[in-house]
Amino acid sequence: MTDLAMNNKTTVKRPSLAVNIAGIHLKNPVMPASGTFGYGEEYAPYLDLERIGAIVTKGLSLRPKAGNPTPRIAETISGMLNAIGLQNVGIDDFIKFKLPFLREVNTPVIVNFFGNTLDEYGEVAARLADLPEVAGLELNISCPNVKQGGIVFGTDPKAAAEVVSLVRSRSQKPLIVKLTPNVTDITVIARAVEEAGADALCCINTITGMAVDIKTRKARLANRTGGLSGPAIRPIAVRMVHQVVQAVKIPVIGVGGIVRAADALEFLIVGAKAVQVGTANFVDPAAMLGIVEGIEQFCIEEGIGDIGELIGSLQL
Amino acid sequence: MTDLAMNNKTTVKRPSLAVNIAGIHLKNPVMPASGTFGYGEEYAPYLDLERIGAIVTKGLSLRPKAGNPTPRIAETISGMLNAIGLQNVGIDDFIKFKLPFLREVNTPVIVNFFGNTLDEYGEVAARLADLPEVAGLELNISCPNVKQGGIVFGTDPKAAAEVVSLVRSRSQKPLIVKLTPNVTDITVIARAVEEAGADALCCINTITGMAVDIKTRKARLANRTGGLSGPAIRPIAVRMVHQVVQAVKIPVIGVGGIVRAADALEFLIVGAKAVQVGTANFVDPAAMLGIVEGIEQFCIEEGIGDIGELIGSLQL
Amino acid sequence: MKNFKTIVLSNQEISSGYYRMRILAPGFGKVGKPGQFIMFRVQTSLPPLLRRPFGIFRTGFLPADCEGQPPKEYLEILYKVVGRGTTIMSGLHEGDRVEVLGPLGRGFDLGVAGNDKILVGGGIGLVPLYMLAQELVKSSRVRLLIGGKRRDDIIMVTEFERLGVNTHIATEDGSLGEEGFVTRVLERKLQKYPRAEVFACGPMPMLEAVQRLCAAENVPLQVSLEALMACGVGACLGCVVKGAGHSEQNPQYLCTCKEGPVFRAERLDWSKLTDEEGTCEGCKS
Amino acid sequence: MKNFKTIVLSNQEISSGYYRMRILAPGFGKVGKPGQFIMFRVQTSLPPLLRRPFGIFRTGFLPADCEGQPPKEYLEILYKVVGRGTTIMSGLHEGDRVEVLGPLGRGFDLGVAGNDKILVGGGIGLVPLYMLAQELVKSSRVRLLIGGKRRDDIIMVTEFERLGVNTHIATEDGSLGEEGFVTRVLERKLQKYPRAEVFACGPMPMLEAVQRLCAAENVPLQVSLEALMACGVGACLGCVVKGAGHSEQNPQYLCTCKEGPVFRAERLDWSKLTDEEGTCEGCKS
Ligand SMILES: Cc1cc2nc3c(=O)[nH]c(=O)nc-3n(C[C@H](O)[C@H](O)[C@H](O)COP(=O)(O)OP(=O)(O)OC[C@H]3O[C@@H](n4cnc5c(N)ncnc54)[C@H](O)[C@@H]3O)c2cc1C
Ligand SMILES: Cc1cc2nc3c(=O)[nH]c(=O)nc-3n(C[C@H](O)[C@H](O)[C@H](O)COP(=O)(O)OP(=O)(O)OC[C@H]3O[C@@H](n4cnc5c(N)ncnc54)[C@H](O)[C@@H]3O)c2cc1C
Ligand SMILES: Cc1cc2nc3c(=O)[nH]c(=O)nc-3n(C[C@H](O)[C@H](O)[C@H](O)COP(=O)(O)O)c2cc1C
Ligand SMILES: Cc1cc2nc3c(=O)[nH]c(=O)nc-3n(C[C@H](O)[C@H](O)[C@H](O)COP(=O)(O)O)c2cc1C
Ligand code: FES
Ligand code: FES
Repeated sequence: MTDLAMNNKTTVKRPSLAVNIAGIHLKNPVMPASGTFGYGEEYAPYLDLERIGAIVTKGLSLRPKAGNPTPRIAETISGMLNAIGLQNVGIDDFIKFKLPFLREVNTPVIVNFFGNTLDEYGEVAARLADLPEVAGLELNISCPNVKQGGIVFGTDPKAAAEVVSLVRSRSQKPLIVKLTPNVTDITVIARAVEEAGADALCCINTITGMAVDIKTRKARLANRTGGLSGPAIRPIAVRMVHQVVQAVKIPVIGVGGIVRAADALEFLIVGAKAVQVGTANFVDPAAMLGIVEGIEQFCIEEGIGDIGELIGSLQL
Repeated sequence: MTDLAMNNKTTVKRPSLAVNIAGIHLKNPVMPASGTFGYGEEYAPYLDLERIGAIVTKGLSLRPKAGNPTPRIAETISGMLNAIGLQNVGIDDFIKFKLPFLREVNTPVIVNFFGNTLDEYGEVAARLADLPEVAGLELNISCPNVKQGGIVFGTDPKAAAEVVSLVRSRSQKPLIVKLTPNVTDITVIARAVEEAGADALCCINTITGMAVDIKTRKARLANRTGGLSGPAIRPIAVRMVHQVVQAVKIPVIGVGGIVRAADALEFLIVGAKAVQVGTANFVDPAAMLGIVEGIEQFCIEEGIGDIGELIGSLQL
Repeated sequence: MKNFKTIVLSNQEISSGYYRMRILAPGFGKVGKPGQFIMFRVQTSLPPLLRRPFGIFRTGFLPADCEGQPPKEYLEILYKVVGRGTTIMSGLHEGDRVEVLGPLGRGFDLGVAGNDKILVGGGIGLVPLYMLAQELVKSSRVRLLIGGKRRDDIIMVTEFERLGVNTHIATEDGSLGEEGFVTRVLERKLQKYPRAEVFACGPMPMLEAVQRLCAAENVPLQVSLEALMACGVGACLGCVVKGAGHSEQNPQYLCTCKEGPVFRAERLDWSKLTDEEGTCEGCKS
Repeated sequence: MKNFKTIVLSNQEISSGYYRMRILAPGFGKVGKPGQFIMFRVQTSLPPLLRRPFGIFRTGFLPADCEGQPPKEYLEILYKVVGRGTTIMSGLHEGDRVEVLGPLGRGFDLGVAGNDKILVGGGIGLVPLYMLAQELVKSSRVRLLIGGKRRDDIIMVTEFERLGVNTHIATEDGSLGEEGFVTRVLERKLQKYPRAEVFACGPMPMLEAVQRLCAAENVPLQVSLEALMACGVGACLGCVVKGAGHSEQNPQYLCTCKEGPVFRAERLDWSKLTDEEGTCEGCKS
C-alpha cells in the first residue's frame, strides 16, 4: 500500500488493487475484453496502457481471417449486436506486426485465440507457447466445430474439455478459458473445463441475438444473428459469474456489460477475481481508467485495504 | 376488411389483423404476457380489454402460492429482474373470484399455469379443461421439477415432452407451451414439445439474471437471482423466435422486450403469429393499444391488406 | 384511476435536494384521497424503464386562462433526489411532457371525528400527511410531529401550520427544533393524549419505533409504506410486504400498491417487515 | 487524436431537418484534416449506447473572452436528423456537455496542384468537402456540384462560394438549380475538364454513379464513405467495406474508420459495395 493524500489533511492508505490470475500478476483487476480493444495499439492514444491490469488482444487464428459480410454491427437498446466473424490478422502477422508494440508496454498481454477445428486450436496454442511477450492465453471456445457439424465447442462439456486438454498439452502458459453464455447450465461446462486443465475462466462471451429492420424486412446483420453485448446483458453475466464462482476452484474473470466502476464491483462482489470491459471501450475509450479509479475510490470509502477483501464478499 | 377514411379524400382498406392460434381466434395479434397483467381486471381502467387479441392471466397453480420474500423486483438497465415466485390465488379462487369478471369481456382468455410436480401440472390442466370461459391454456414449463431434484422441466427435452403429453391427455383445450430461454438450443425443446402434442409455442420466458447492491453487498433480490425482462432481452428473444419458427410447424407467439409497434413487428416478420407484451404494461398501461394501432398503421403504409402477409416475411 | 399524458406546471427546489412539482391534472381534484399515490413516468422515452411512485402532496385549482373556462386542476408532488429517476425529474421544466398514472392505492381512514390526531412524518414522509391534515382539521385537533436528520430535511412546516395544525420539529443534529428522534416527541404526546389516533409515514426505523410506542399505548396507528413497485396497480406482485399472519410455513403477503400504501399497523408483520429492506438507495433516506 | 469532454457553443437548424453545431475544441484547429471525422457522444449518460460519426465541417477560432488569452478553437459539424441520436442532438443547447473523439480517419489527398478539381456532394455529403475546398482553392480551380432531393437538402452554398468555389446545384424535383441528378452535371463537367480530379461524398447510389463516370473517363476519384461504426478507431472491425481484391473465396475488407473514410475509388469493390447497405435509416438519406 502506498500513501494517498486527501483533503491535504488526512492521509489514507491507497488500497492494493493487485490480483493474481493463474500466475499472471495484474496491478489492478481491470482489462479489456477481447475483440473490443484491437491489438492494444488502437487505444494507446486515449489511455495509458500501463494503468490497466492486462491487455487482451482480438481473437487470433492460425491463418488470417477476413470475417463476415457487412453489416456487421447493429445498435440495440442498451446493447449492440456484432457478427464481425472473428476477423484477425492471423498468428504470423500478429507476431510480426502487433507484438513488437505490445512488447514495449509494461502490462501483461493475454492473447485470445480460437480455431476452426480442434487441430487448429492446438496449433495456435503451440505457436504462442514460446513467446515471452505473451503472459497468458485466453481460449475462446464459442466457435463452431467445423468438423463436427458446426456444434459450438463451448456448448458441449465433452467437446469443451477436449479442446482444453489439447491446448493444455501444447502450452505451459497460464490458460484462461472463455465460456459462452448460450448454454443451459454454465456450471457443467465450467467444471468440465476446470478438470481438463484450465487455470482460470472468463465469462461471459456474447449472447446470440438478432434484430430486424422492419422496413427492409431484413436482419440488421448480414450474418442474420450476432452476439449481444453491452449493459443490457449485465444481469445475465453477473448471474453466470456468480454460478461459476460457486462451482469451480480456479479464478474467474467477469465480463458483460461493465460500463462504470459500480458495474465492475458487482462482478467482484459475486467473486470474480478480475473483470473485462468490452463494449464500453467504444463508448468511452478511457472507460477502463475511470473504472480503476472508481474501484479504488470505493475501497477507500468502504475502508478496504486490499481488493481481495472485496472479491467474493457477497452477503448470502 | 373494413373501410378507413384517410385525409377525407382517399379511402384505404383497413388491414385485417386477425390471426388464429391453435383454434383461438384473435382479433389482432397482441396480448399481454402472463404475470404482467394480473387477471385482466387490474388493467381494465386503463385500456379497453376488448381491443386486444387475448387476455393471458397470471400463472396459476393448484393451490394458492404466496411467492418469494421481498425484495422481489429490481430495475436494471433497460430491463427489470423479478423473482415474484409465481404468487397466485390458486385455481379455486381463480374460478370463484377472477373468472366471473373475465366472462363478461368479449376477448379470449388464455390461462397460464404451472405445477410444482408433474402430477400438479396434470391436475390444473384437468380442472381448467371444462371451463367454457377459458379459450386456451398456456403451459409454463420454466418451473423446477421438485421431485426430480429441482431441474427445470423446460430445460430438458424429455421432461418437457413428458409434462406436455400429460397435460395434452388431460385437456382438449388449445395448448400453448411457453418455453424458457435458459437453454443451449431452444429448437430441441421446441421440437420435443411439438411432438408431445403442443398446439402452439410461446417464447421467451425471462432470462435468469442477478444484480448486486454494492453498498450492502447483497443481491438486490431476496431470491438472489430472478428473471430478466424488458427491452434489454429483445434481441435474444427475436433470435430464439426466429430459430423456433424455422424448427417447428405449429404457430409461435413471440414475447420479450416489446415496447412499441416496431418491436412487435420484428417478431411478426421473423414469423411469430402473435406477440405478447410484458414489462411494457408496467411502463405504459395502454401500451398494447398503441402497439395494435402501430401495427395497423404500418400495414397501411406498407400496403399490407392482411397481417398474414407480414408474418414470416423476413428476407433471407 | 387513470393514465394521462400531461405537462409540468412548475418544478422548484424547496430545500436542498427536495423538489416540489406541480403537474396539470384535469379531473384529479375530485378523485385523489389522502394517502394515495401516483406512478410518474420520468421520461416518455426510456430510460429509466419503470415509473416511480410518489405520494400526492396536494391537489388544487388554478384560475382559468380565459373567462368562462373552468379552472385548471393540478396535483403536486414533493420529492427528494435520491437516484437516477429523481435526478432526471429535478431537471424538468414548465411545459415538459410527463405521464401520470393515478390516483392509486388505498389512502388513510379518517378515524373517529373529535379524537386527537397525531401525524408523524419523517423527512419526505410528510408528503401524504398534508391532504390528510386538510381533512382531519375539519373535525379534530391535529398535531404534526416532523423528524429529520438536519434542518434541510424539514419542509413544508408553514403549509401545515396554515391549515391550523400544531407542529413540532425534531432533528437528529438539533439544527432545527428539538434535538433527537421525532419518536421522543411522540412518546410525550402519547402520554398527554392517550385517546389519540396516530398516522405515520417515513423511513422504516421510524415507523417501527412509532409502531412499538403505539402498540404499547394501545393507540390506533395507520402507516403509509414504501416498497419497490413496477406496476402500481396490483398486477406485478412486486411490492408486497408481510402481513400479520405471515410465517415461514404460511407466507402471507400484502400488496403495497393495492391493499396499501396505507395499512392499519395491526395488519402487518412488524417483526419481519424490514429485514429485507434497504436494497435501494432511496429506502435508506 | 484524442477524446475530450467539451461544451456546445451553438446548435442551429440551418434548413429543415439540418443542423449546424459548433463545439469548443481546444487544440483541434491544428490537427483536423479535410475528410476526417469525429465520434460524437450524444449524451454522457446512456442511451444511445454508441457514439455517432460525423464529418468535420470546419474548424476555426473565436476571439478570446479576455485580452491576452489565446483565441478559442472550435469545430463545426453539420448533421441531418435521421434517427434517435440525431434527434437528441438537435435538442442540445449552448453550454451542454458533450464528448468528442477525434479527429479520426484518413482524409483527402489534395491531388495535383493546378489540375481542375470537381467536388460532388449529395445532401449532407457536402460536409467533408468544405475543408477540402478551403485547401484546394489555394492552388486549383474548384467546382462544387451539389445534389439533393429538394431545395431543403441544398445547404451551405454561400459558404462555399465565399471560398471562391464555383457551385452548381441540381435537385431531383427541380425546386432549386437544375432538375435531375447531380451526376448529369458531373457528366458534362467531365467532358469539359478531362484532366480534372474528382472528390465525392454522398449517398451510395450517387457515389456509384460518380464512380462509373470517372472510371469511364479515367479520371482520378476519391470518395468519402459512411459505414456503421462502433469504435471509430479500428478496434471493433464493424465498419469494413469490400476492397477491390474482394471475392467470396478471398474476402478483403477495408476499415472505413481507419483506412478511410476517404478511399481512392480503385481500392474498393464497386460491384458489391452496396448490396448489403440500406440497413439503417440514415444510410438511405
Ligand atoms: C407509495 C409510495 C409513495 C412514495 N412517495 C414519495 C414521495 O412523496 N416523495 C419522494 O421523494 N419519494 C416517494 N417515494 C419513494 C420514491 O418512489 C423513490 O424515492 C424513487 O422511486 C426513487 O427513484 P430514483 O430513480 O431516484 O432512485 P433509484 O434508487 O435510482 O431507483 C432505483 C429503483 O429503486 C426504486 N426505489 C428507490 N427508492 C425507493 C423507495 N424509497 N421506495 C420505492 N421504490 C424505490 C425506484 O422506483 C427504482 O425502481 C414513494 C414510494 C412509494 C412506494
Ligand atoms: C465517417 C462518417 C461521417 C459522417 N458524417 C456525417 C455528417 O457530417 N453529417 C451527418 O448528418 N451524418 C453523417 N454521418 C452519418 C451519421 O453518422 C448518421 O446519420 C448518424 O449516426 C445517425 O444516428 P441516429 O442515431 O440519428 O440514427 P439511427 O438510425 O437511430 O442510428 C442507429 C444506428 O445506425 C447508425 N447509423 C445510422 N445511419 C448511419 C449512417 N448513415 N452512417 C453510419 N452509421 C449510421 C448509428 O450510428 C447508430 O448506430 C457520417 C457517418 C460516417 C460513418
Ligand atoms: C465487436 C466485438 C468483437 C468481439 N470479439 C471477440 C473475440 O474476438 N474473441 C472473444 O473471445 N470475444 C469477443 N467479443 C466478446 C467480448 O470479449 C465480451 O465477451 C462481450 O462483448 C461481453 O462484454 P461487454 O458487454 O463488456 O462488451 C467481442 C465483442 C464485441 C462487441
Ligand atoms: C413481474 C413478472 C411476472 C411474471 N410472471 C409470469 C408467470 O406467472 N408465468 C409466465 O409464464 N411468465 C411470467 N413472466 C414472464 C413474462 O410473461 C414474459 O415472458 C417475460 O416478462 C418477457 O417479456 P417482456 O420482456 O415483454 O416482459 C413474468 C414476468 C414478469 C416481469
Ligand atoms: S407495484 Fe405491481 S403489484 Fe404493486
Ligand atoms: S468503427 Fe470500429 S473498426 Fe471502424
